[in-house]
Amino acid sequence: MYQYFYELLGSEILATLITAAVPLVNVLLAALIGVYLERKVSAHMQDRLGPMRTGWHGIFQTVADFIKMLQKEDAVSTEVDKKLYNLAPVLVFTGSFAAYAVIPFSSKVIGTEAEVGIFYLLAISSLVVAGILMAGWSSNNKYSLLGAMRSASQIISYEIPTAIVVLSMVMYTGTLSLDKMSQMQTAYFWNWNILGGAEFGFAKFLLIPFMIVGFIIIYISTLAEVNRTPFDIPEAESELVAGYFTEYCGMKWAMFMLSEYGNMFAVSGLVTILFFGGYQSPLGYFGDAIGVHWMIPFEQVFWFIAKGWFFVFVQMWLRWTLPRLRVDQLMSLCWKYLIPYAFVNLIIIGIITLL
Amino acid sequence: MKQYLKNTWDGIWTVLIGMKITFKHLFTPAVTIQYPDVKVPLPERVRNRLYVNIDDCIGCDQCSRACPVSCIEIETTKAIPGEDLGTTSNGKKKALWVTKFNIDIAKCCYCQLCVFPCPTECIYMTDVYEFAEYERENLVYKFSALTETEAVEKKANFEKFQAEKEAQKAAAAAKPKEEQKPVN
Amino acid sequence: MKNTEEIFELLKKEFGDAVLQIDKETPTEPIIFVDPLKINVVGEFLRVSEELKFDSLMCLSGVDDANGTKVKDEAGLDTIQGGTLSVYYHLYSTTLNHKINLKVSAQREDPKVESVENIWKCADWHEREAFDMYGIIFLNHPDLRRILMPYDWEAGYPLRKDYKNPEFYQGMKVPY
Amino acid sequence: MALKTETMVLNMGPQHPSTHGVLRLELELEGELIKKVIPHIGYLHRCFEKHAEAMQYNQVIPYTDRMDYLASMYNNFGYVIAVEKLMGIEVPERVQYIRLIMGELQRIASHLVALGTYGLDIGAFTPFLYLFRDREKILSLFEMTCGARLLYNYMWVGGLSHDIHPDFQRLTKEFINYFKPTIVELDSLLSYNKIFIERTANIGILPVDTAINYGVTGPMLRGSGIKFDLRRNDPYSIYNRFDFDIPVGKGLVGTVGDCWDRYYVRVREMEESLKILEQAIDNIPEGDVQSAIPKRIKPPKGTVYSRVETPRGELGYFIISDGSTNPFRVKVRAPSFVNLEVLGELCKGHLVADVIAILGSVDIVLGEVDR
Repeated sequence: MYQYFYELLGSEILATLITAAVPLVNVLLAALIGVYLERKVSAHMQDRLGPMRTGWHGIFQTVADFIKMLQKEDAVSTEVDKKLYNLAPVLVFTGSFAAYAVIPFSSKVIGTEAEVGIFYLLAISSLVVAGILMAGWSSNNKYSLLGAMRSASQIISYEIPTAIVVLSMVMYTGTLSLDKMSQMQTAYFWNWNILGGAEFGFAKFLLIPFMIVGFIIIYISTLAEVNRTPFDIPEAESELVAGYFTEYCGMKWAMFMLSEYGNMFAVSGLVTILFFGGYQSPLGYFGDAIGVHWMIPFEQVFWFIAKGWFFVFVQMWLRWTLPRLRVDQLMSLCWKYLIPYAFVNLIIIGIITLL
Repeated sequence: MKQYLKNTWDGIWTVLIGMKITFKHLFTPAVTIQYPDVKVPLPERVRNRLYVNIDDCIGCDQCSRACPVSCIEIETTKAIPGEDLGTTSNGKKKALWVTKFNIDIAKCCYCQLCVFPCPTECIYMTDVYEFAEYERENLVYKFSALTETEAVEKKANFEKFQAEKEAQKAAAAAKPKEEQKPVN
Repeated sequence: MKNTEEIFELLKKEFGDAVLQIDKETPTEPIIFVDPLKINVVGEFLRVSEELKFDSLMCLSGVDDANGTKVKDEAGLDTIQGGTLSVYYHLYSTTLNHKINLKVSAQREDPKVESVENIWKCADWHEREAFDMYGIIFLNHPDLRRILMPYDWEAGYPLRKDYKNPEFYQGMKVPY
Repeated sequence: MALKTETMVLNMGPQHPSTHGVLRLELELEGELIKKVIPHIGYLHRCFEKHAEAMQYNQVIPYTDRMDYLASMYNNFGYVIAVEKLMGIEVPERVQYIRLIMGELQRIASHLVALGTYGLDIGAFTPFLYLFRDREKILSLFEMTCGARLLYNYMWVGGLSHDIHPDFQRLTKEFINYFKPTIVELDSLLSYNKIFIERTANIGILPVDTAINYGVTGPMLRGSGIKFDLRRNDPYSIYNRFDFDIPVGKGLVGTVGDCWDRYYVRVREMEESLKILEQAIDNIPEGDVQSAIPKRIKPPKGTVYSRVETPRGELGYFIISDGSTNPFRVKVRAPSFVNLEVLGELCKGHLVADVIAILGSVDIVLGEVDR
């Protein structure tokens, strides 16, 4: 994308800025739509209506909220560690924003076509832990501290099954680039990794069950990484009030929220890329059929967003169905269930790939 | 190991059952309503704001005594003979000026105990439930039909009458024999 | 299953003077009067005795009998002097399905009653409440603090009949 | 050299999302492990007992509403039974039936809140709203009968404030039919959910003898596996005419007397209440509901301790009458007050998150704890 804008505008600075703006717009849009969707999905699941007054079916509710957040007084308690306290939301938001840089929305819309995209994604999303710990510690509140400690241990633990599943997929596809991974699952939905990948043969059918297991593992563990129910113990409302961001208000609080909803879409995108063909259409491209090739990237954006939001919807669906795990059960789920299954899965996929 | 696999399976299966239920509810109509625009029809016995039909009130003070939180404040003055206060709608003759009938609705606990003893059924609960105010004083409802000056006037009237009567009585007591004479 | 009179006979035989008398005249419920400083011994017996087995303390209530003489204090308000403060115990046996009521009375000026907390755990908070509301001291209670009123309430014991509302609490005017 | 460690004191409440009101718990923690729980109550103390001494007998009834505000009908019920016992009033059959029906409806409504908020404490938001939706239907029935949704002042000494509405029986039957499937739905959405079981089974185990010694009653006691229900063991009103089971904790998914058992006893109790309702609703005899109301409530000198089984346990009223129109002393043995006492015992050695689960399973109403 940088190359394209560079050739178009002839200026490195402009091209860089525009390329950087695209992920920012994406993360902000993801958060805006995510919050609205969460409200509506939860409301309808609970036989309620949800926001109805700001615009048609409350469609501008998040915008109104955002304006309210901007206007709020930035109240800081006197006992907080000011430097860390102010830095924490920025750091958390940076983590989720930076993750969007490598997510390919289509073969053309991608912040940077990094060769080690998936590696970068895993690494940068760990930045969130530092932010959360800072927030919890600097708030000088016992609930925040407990929340932050829980969060740190949770995110670090759940990175392991995520990484193992990603490893197995990297092993299978042979690339670290998210864009290439998407391209490998091109054309139709039976070429998606969840259905054994593009290569047709005996191995494809053998792989399907293990791919499904891998998908479930990575879906659960990414769910835990973004602190969603049933793994929302860092901010467990009924236990820790609001966890690590108890003491935050106004825009700083909104930044935590933005990054949470941004992250939700980011991890859904990751799952989509790994198992559901990324931006590839499941039914072939309309542009191909009628011979208008410039339409294809737009179709790809549509498919990627559709798939991404579908998985975000499932996250919400889970959230409004399930109770919350306890902190030790969360750990035992990770270490006793997900990691062994992931390892077994890794080995089997490895063997099948070798065959 | 068997337990281990069973746990895994239970975990996934019960989650799926739960998801099925919530998914079903995604398409059932909502039970909430858009409150100020849509309102639930209230049943006839509903207990909300108190209302006093002061034309029917005979000032018997029974509601005030029944109230467990003392939110009703009634002051009355006897009418002097010759003043006609009219009758209530069920034919009781009124004999008292109700100079003050205040209900502090902020204190009211909506127990309806004041409604039952009323002999003329003039105090009752209505179906008005939106009566928020910015000032607490505005929640003291003054039902008396008399203005304050009128109330003072009535009180003065009665006191004057009382005084006159006392004077008469005193006069009568002073010279009882002369009083009796014309009778004999 | 035993009625109150039988239990009274039994207790009288066991404890003699500690069990004072039985009041059968009061409507609805006969009451056994017990010495306030022996109530823990009587309670222990009631709980462990094979034929009684009162394993459950339903209710423990402090009562101001207000049977003293009323004296006007300097502010012109009534204060009660003399008389007694009482504690009622309502016991129930879940296995034998019978009940009794016990009553102990202590002097108003020095209300001391033995605690039954170590017999029925349930008495813990009930006794704290009686202390809080009436100022009855339960001897050997492990944690006799106020429970419903603030810990720093200094205006006395609210449920006593001669309780006077304080004007100020921590510098705030009380009837707002 | 040994590492110096110290315990952390965490103040949970009085403003906390899941202390069900203004309860304050002083938790002494070692990491997240509970060393000691000290409950501090009294933040909602409204001097019920002092008030009652200044009121006439019938004026106390609105105050009883405000103690256990989730089961106001039953608080009325207990109080009027106590005063009637003191005065020796026989109430008409019709009144008995209506009181029983209202009481059982109230039991369902109260359990719905208890179960819903319990789900909320554990983190499941959705069942809470489903259950509140159903509770609203019961409250509408009450509203139709006496005009209030929460604080009814419905049962009076010797009678009722209103007769039932002509549509009441039909609507109640409709509700019974509507409500049965929702219990099944609740079971599959929450009760048997793996995560819910993990969170509640084997947590906060209350053995029977501890429970009795602590005076614990109601679903908590039955959750510990003992069949004890005042409706059966010490029958009042006309409960002995009806056929119903007393559900007890069996330790289906954990140990007998854990949080899940207490939760599940409540679920089953709703079914039993429906059973009683079905038997009673069609058999309400004709009559006047206000014929036995005395003109002046002036009980003879004496004392009475009367207890009823509210949704939370044994609600006892100890009334001393000195022969005047005001009670001399009203002591309330509130079930939540006694049940809460055992919290310290239950929480030992569990995690912070379990305190929430245990507290929820105790099902306290602070209005009643503090009175």
